[in-house]
Order: sequence, then C-alpha cells, then structure tokens
Amino acid sequence: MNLDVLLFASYADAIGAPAVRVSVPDDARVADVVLAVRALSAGATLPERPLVAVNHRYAKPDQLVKPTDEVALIPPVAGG
Amino acid sequence: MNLDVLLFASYADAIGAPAVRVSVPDDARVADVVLAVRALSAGATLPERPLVAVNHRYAKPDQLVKPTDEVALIPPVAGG
Amino acid sequence: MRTAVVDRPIDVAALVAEVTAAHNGALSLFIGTVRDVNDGRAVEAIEYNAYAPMAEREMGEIASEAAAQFGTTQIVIEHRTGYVALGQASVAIAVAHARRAPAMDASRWIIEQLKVRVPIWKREHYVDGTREWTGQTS
Amino acid sequence: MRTAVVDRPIDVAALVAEVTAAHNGALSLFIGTVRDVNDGRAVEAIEYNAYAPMAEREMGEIASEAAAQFGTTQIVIEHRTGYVALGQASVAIAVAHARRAPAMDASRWIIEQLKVRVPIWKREHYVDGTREWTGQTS
Repeated sequence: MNLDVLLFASYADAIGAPAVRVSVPDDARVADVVLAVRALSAGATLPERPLVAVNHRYAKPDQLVKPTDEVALIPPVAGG
Repeated sequence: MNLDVLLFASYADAIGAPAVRVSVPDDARVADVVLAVRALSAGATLPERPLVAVNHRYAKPDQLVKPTDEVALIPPVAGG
Repeated sequence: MRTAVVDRPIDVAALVAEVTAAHNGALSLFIGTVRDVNDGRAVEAIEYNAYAPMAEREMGEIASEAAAQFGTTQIVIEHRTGYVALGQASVAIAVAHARRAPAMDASRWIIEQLKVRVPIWKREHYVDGTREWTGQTS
Repeated sequence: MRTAVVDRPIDVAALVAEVTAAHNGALSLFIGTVRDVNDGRAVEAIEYNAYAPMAEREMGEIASEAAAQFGTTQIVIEHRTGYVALGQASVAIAVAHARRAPAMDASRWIIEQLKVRVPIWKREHYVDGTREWTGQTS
C-alpha cells in the first residue's frame, strides 16, 4: 500500500517536504513505515527510532498500519 | 504611661472598640500591656497570650514598650 | 516588586502586564477567590479587614524574602479589603521569572507566608443573615 | 474544560474569567512567555509550529487526566502557534479549584505534561538573522 507520512519542524526541513509518500507491504507495522521513510533521499538524517503518531496518538513500533491511517513522524516536542 | 492599644476583628468586637487606652508602668513590656488590656471590662475574653505588634512588627512578650510606640493586638490572621 | 492592600477589585490583567518582561520565560499567577460555601454554610460575601500599614509592611517583607530566595524582582501582591462578592478575587500574586519552576515555587511560597503572617481578617456573611469572623482556610 | 491551539494572542483575563466559579476558592494561572535570550543567544521572536489536531487531542487528554487526578473541571489550556514576540504568552494554563494546593499542583502537572507530550515545536529567530528549531527548555 501507499501511505502519506506527515513530517514536522526539523524532520520536514531535513526531508524538504511536509509529507512524503512511501510504499510498504499491506501488513506493515509502524517500524516498517519508519524504515521506508529513512530509505528516501535524505531520510537517513532522521533518527532510527523517531516517535510516530497514528491517527493523532503515539504508536508503538509494532502497531499495524492501515491505508486509511494518518501517520506522522514526531520530532522531540518543544511546546510550552 | 498611657498607651492606646489597637484592636482588630474579633478582638475589637470582644472589647467593643477598635482601640483602648491602658495605663502601664514606664518600664512596661509587651506582656504588661497585654495584662492591662485583659484587666479591662470584657478583656478576659481575649486569649492570655495574643500576638502583639509594636510599630507594625510582631513583638515578643519581653520587648520594652515606649509611649510613642504603636501597639496592636493581632487576632489569628485569616487573609488570602 | 509592589505590594498593596486595596479596596477596589483586583485587575488581574494589569498585574500580569506589570510583571511581564522580555527576560522572563514564565509567569505564575495565584488568585484567591471567595467561595459560596465554607464548612457547609452558604456564604454570600466576605468582608476583609486589614491592619493596613502593618499588612503592607509585612507583604513587602514577604516579597523581598521571595525575591532573595527565588531570584526575581518581578513580584506583585495585592490583597482586597472590604466586601468581596462570590467568585471575586480577595488576593492575587503574580511572579515572573526566567524559568518556570522558581516562578511557581515563589507564588506558592508567597501565598503560604501571606496566610500566616499578614494581619488581615475575614468576616463571612452567610446567606441566612448571620456573620462571623473565621479562621484560616486551606 | 477547554483546550485550544490558537494563532492569535492569548487573552489572559478571558481565561481567568472562564474558569472562575463561585464554588472555587483558588485559581492558578501559568503563562509561558518568550524570552529574549536562550543559551546565550539573543532571540527576536519564536515561531511555534503544531501538529494541530494531535496537539489539541493530546491537550484535551491532559486536561481530562488532570481533572480526574486533581478534582476539578475548571481547566483551560491555550497554546499559540505562529510568531510570538518577546514577552508575549506562548502558552497559558488556568485551573480553578475549591482549594489552593490542588489548583497549583494541577497547573504545574499540566505544563510538565504539555512539555513532554504535545506535538508542538519552536523555531527561535535570533537577532543575528539566523533561526533554529530548538529543544525543550525548563
């Protein structure tokens, strides 16, 4: 399946876009999505295990991903 | 010497006045002023050892009192 | 630093503006307000009475001690006197600091000191028409 | 309870009014403000960027957890996005409670949770014309 992965702040700057499309197996988990993003051009500048959100909730690396999920890589937060 | 002693809140209500005049020896200490106030009509309804302020500062029972001092009996405070 | 006993409503926005400065990263404001119930009795208003010159001296001393202890002079304390209606502010403490922990620690320390040191008293006026000088509440 | 990511100045007086209720005796307000210096560098403004729907969901969850833990629903949290000038508020947390200790504990807990959980980032714009995404500050 194809997934659009949202990027923010320093991650968006590193990749040069606020979102990227990746292709992953249909039974992909969060960790597979991260691998696919890091395989893109400049993707290796991202950390190996970034925080990931699925549908606006923090997700563990082994969580299954569906095509309709909203997936985002979350840089270290700095609000406040 | 004669001293005007300020009273507040429940102490003023107990004595029925916001200040009372007492007569104490010239070498009187804070504790002597308290004794003199408590000897007045209704004075025994005040506690035996109330907090006392002299010139806007809390004073110990053995502090000497001068005729020009502003002396006040301080009920338990309840601000905030 | 500024401390005052006031007989008009406390202007919270003005207090916040007063301690705001570009070198601060945090601002902690504490407001004590009049509750509609105390010890199970329905309250209509609270009347605050102060020994004003001593209260202002003591509040100034608390502010100075807080400045030395927590490392900021951006401190304002105001306490109402007279009748204060339900929900209205009886006391407000604004502290700004470079960092958030000391800003919050300072405002907490100040209200705790104020409640045990400053010569202010309150008379609760109850809905049933009675009134009573009451002690410190938490 | 109300939580919001907003792109206009935070109205502190409105937040205070929003959590005010006659059954409360205490109100604690925390405001984070933009500092003119960070790590020794002169800051001109901070640009806040949020993953808005997730930030609002997470802030709402923090407010619900605080309500359960501290026993009050009088909680409002607002966080700015976009450019925030020196001295201006980037975040404001207002909590009212019957008693003062839980009001202050709750606002402190909320800001600490917000700083580690809510997907908001900041880019400092320095006086020298450079800019940089920066990490969490205390």
